[in-house]
Formats: sequence, structure tokens, C-alpha cells
Amino acid sequence: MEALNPSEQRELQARMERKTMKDFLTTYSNIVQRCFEDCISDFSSKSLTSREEGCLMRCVDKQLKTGERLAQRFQEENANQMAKAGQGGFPGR
Amino acid sequence: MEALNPSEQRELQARMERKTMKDFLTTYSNIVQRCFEDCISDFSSKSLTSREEGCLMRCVDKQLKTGERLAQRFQEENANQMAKAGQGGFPGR
Amino acid sequence: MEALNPSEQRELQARMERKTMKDFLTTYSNIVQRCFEDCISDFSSKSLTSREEGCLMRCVDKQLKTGERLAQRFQEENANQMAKAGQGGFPGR
Amino acid sequence: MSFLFGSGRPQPTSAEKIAAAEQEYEMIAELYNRLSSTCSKKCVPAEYREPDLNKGESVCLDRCVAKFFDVQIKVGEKIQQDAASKMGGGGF
Amino acid sequence: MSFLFGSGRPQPTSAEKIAAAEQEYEMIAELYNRLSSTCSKKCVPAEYREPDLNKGESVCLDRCVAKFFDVQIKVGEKIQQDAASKMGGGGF
Amino acid sequence: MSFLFGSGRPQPTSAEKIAAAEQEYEMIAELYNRLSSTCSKKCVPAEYREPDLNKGESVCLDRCVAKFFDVQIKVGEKIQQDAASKMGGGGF
Repeated sequence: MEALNPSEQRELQARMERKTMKDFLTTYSNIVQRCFEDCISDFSSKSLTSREEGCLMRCVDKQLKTGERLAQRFQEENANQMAKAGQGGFPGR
Repeated sequence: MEALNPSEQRELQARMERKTMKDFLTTYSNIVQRCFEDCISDFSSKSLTSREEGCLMRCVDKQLKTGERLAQRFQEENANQMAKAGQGGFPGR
Repeated sequence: MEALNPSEQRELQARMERKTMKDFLTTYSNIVQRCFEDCISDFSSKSLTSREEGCLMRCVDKQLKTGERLAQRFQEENANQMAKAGQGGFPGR
Repeated sequence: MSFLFGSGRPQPTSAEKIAAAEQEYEMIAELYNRLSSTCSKKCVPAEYREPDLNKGESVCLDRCVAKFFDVQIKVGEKIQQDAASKMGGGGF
Repeated sequence: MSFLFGSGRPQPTSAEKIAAAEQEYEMIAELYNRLSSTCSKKCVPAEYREPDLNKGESVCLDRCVAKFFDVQIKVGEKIQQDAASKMGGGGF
Repeated sequence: MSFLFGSGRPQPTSAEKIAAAEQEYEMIAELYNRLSSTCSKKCVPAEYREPDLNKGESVCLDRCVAKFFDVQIKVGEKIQQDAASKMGGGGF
């Protein structure tokens, strides 16, 4: 890819920030949806039971830790691939 | 959030209209997909059986009513949250 | 719909090309995800077993053929609908 | 929908015309994506003993496409009727 | 988040203000879409013997909406707390 | 893919260069999103007895990431081979 000059980098930066904000919201929504689906199943009342609330808190913790671990491994693997691509070539790029 | 001036409001309005159109199409596609998945399972012929067609019509009705009810409750709850946020503060905003 | 003049057609063309690229990437990701979900279930090691690899190759083949067949039928049906719409009118348009 | 605006309406701008053409494309792409994921789940089972579509799977896909279009049209008609009867009838 | 920038910050441009309003809309639309698909799966079973929502389904939907808002808020609070304790506390 | 156009091709404009960088980002984000939803479903069961990942879940996630990259590459290679054999070979 061609190098970007400073003004192009600023424009790219601005777009990336909007995307990062959107990605954060998607992550948040994914956790809400997954933990709701996995923990909430009692609709005999409109308030959360203490059992549901316990499940929810553990679920959020676990999903956050899952996300951290996945992101770390992903970055490592991606860096590996990039390094290999420098020598050999990465299909799909 | 800062108030928008009239020309900014017009621009926002135009964008919202495009989104509303897109949201409508998504709702329509969701109903088609959900009712197809729930009602169509006979692939011994390419025409709909009368049983499938009956299921389909009831499904569409039920999904539309579900959507109306959810939208109404959603607006009420959202208004509640906004009111509370005015006093206390709504996490995630 | 109003006819587009040449410069409008060029602009539309450019946008369509970006979408086509995106559609291709989505198709690719769909195949990766579907075949991973269907073929990979052994996490006792980080390398693919030969059984998984066999399943994967057959899965990719089958998904590609499925895509080709669906695209062909889709185009035929869509052309049919367009022809009917010329006479009668296609709901949702 | 030009009848909604009458003949006094100004010509659409270039941006509007391109947006309309784009939207047409997006509707068709959306239809294809939904159909594609639904029919491949309905007709292609998750075991992969062979790389080819067998006869049964192929025929199932063909019929699934035909049925999906049918369903899409029937659902569209029903939604329009419901909307029309709500606007016109006034209900009770 | 204006406290992050202090009072010396220039006025937001039109484009920034419109983008902020749009994002507000998108957050609410996203919440609605997630809630809608989740609650309709939880409360409306896949058999369609009748075109109307019965009493049980209706009440289930109402409660599901209330619970979804609750969950959304609780999850938001928890994520903020965790982020705050990480920044401030230095672990353990 | 500059070899397709030869050396007479004009320099890419700023908009083109930014679009290319954006697309690179989107490809990686797409890969991460798919991997993330797939691996968390495969490795983290829907019961939440404890807030921490246990040893088995952690190791499963690590291996799942490695396998997902592997699969992504293998599928990419296969699709390219198939496309190449179709263009070059003329079938059979």
C-alpha cells in the first residue's frame, strides 16, 4: 500500500475513531444480548431475580475476560501472519 | 448535546429519513426470514402448501403485533430512562 | 426511476464496485465461519486434525457450489419478477 | 411514488437519483443475503461426506429459492393490505 | 465528555454536531434491534396457531422489555466500574 | 494488485489511498468479529458458575484463535486455487 501523507493520516485517524466508538458499542451490545439470552428466562415478574442478577454479573465478567484474551491472542497471531506475509504472502491480501 | 440550528436540523432530518427507510426494510426482511424459517419446511415441491400459507399469514400477523407492542413498551421505558437521566445519570451515555 | 446521465452512472459504478468488494469479503467470511462451526470441534491441540481438514475442504467446496446454484436461481427468479412487475406490479417496490 | 408529490415537484438532483439506484441495489442484495443464509441452512446439512451437492440438496435449493420469492411477495402484499385497511377503515 | 477538553475547546462544527445526534439515534436503534430480536425469540414460540398475541405472550413481551432495559443499565454500570477500578486502583 | 495496471497507471488519489487503508482495517475487524463470536460460543458454555475463565476455557480460546487463523488461510488458498483452475484450465 502507498504511504499516507500527514493530512491523509489525520483523515484516516478521524474515521478510525468513529469506527472504534462504533466497535465499542457493538461489543457492549453483544455482551448485553449474550448475557440476557443466557441468564434471563423467568418472565413471571418484571424485575430481575437475585439468581438472574448473580448470573448476569458473572456472565459480564466472563465475557469481558473472554474478550481480553481473544484480543490478545488475535494480535499475536495477526502479527505472526504479517511477519510471514513479508516473506511468503498471505492469501486473501 | 449542543442544539442544532435550522440548517443542521434539515441535514439531520434527511439522514434520519434514509435510516428510517432502511429500518423499515430491515423489519420487513426480518419478518420474511423469521416466518420462512418457522413455517416452510417442505421442499417436495416449489409451491407453498396451504398449510404453509396459513402458518405464514398467522406468523406475519403475530410478528407485526409483536413489533407494535415492543415499540410501544420500548418508547415508554426509554422515556422513563430519559426522565431519570435528567436527575441522576444514565450509564452508557 | 429516472435515467442516470453518464457522470451519474460513473459515480454509481464506483460505489457498486466498493460494495461488490465488500460483498465478496462477506461471502468469504460466511464460508470461513460456517465451515469452522461445522467442522472444528476438537480443541485438544492448536493444529487442525486431518479429519477436520478433510471436512473443511469438502465444506468449502460444497458452500461454493451452493452459492453458485443459489445465485443462478436467484437471478432467474428475479428476472421473472421484473418481467411480471412490468405488467402487474411487484409488492414492496 | 411520484404521484404523492404531483407534477410541480422539481427534478431530482444527481445525488438523489444515485441514492435511489443504490437503494434498489441494496434491497436486492438484502433479499439475496437472507435467502442465501436461510436456504443453505434448510437444504445443506452440516455433515460433509462429499464435496458436491447431491441431487436432493440441489433440488431443495432450487425449490427453496422459488419459495423464498413467493414468501417475500406474499408477506409484502399482506403488510400493504394491513397498512391500507388501517388507514382507510378507521377500525373501531 | 466536555470536561475532558476544558473550556478552551472551540465550538463543535456543524458536521460534529450532526454526527453526535446521529450517533445518539444509532445507539437507541441498536438497543431496540437487539431487544426486539431477543424478546421476540424468548416470548413468541415458533408455532402459529392463531394470528393474535395471547395473554401470556403479551405479558411476557412487556416484562422482557423492562428486563432488557434493566440488564442494559446494570451491564453498563458494571463495565464502567471495572474500567474505573482498573484505571484508578492499579490492580489487586 | 498494481501489476494488473502496469506502470502507466496514474498515482492513486488521497481518497483512494484512505479508502484502501480503511478497507484493510475493515477486513481485520471483520475477521476479529467472526472469530470472537465463534470462539466464545465454542469455548465458553452458557452457565456462569464463576466470573473467571477456568483453565480449560482459557486454553480452548487460545487454540480456537490459532485454528481460526489457520482455517481462514486454508479457505483463502482453496478459493484462490479454485478460481485459478477455472480461469486457466477450461474445466474438466
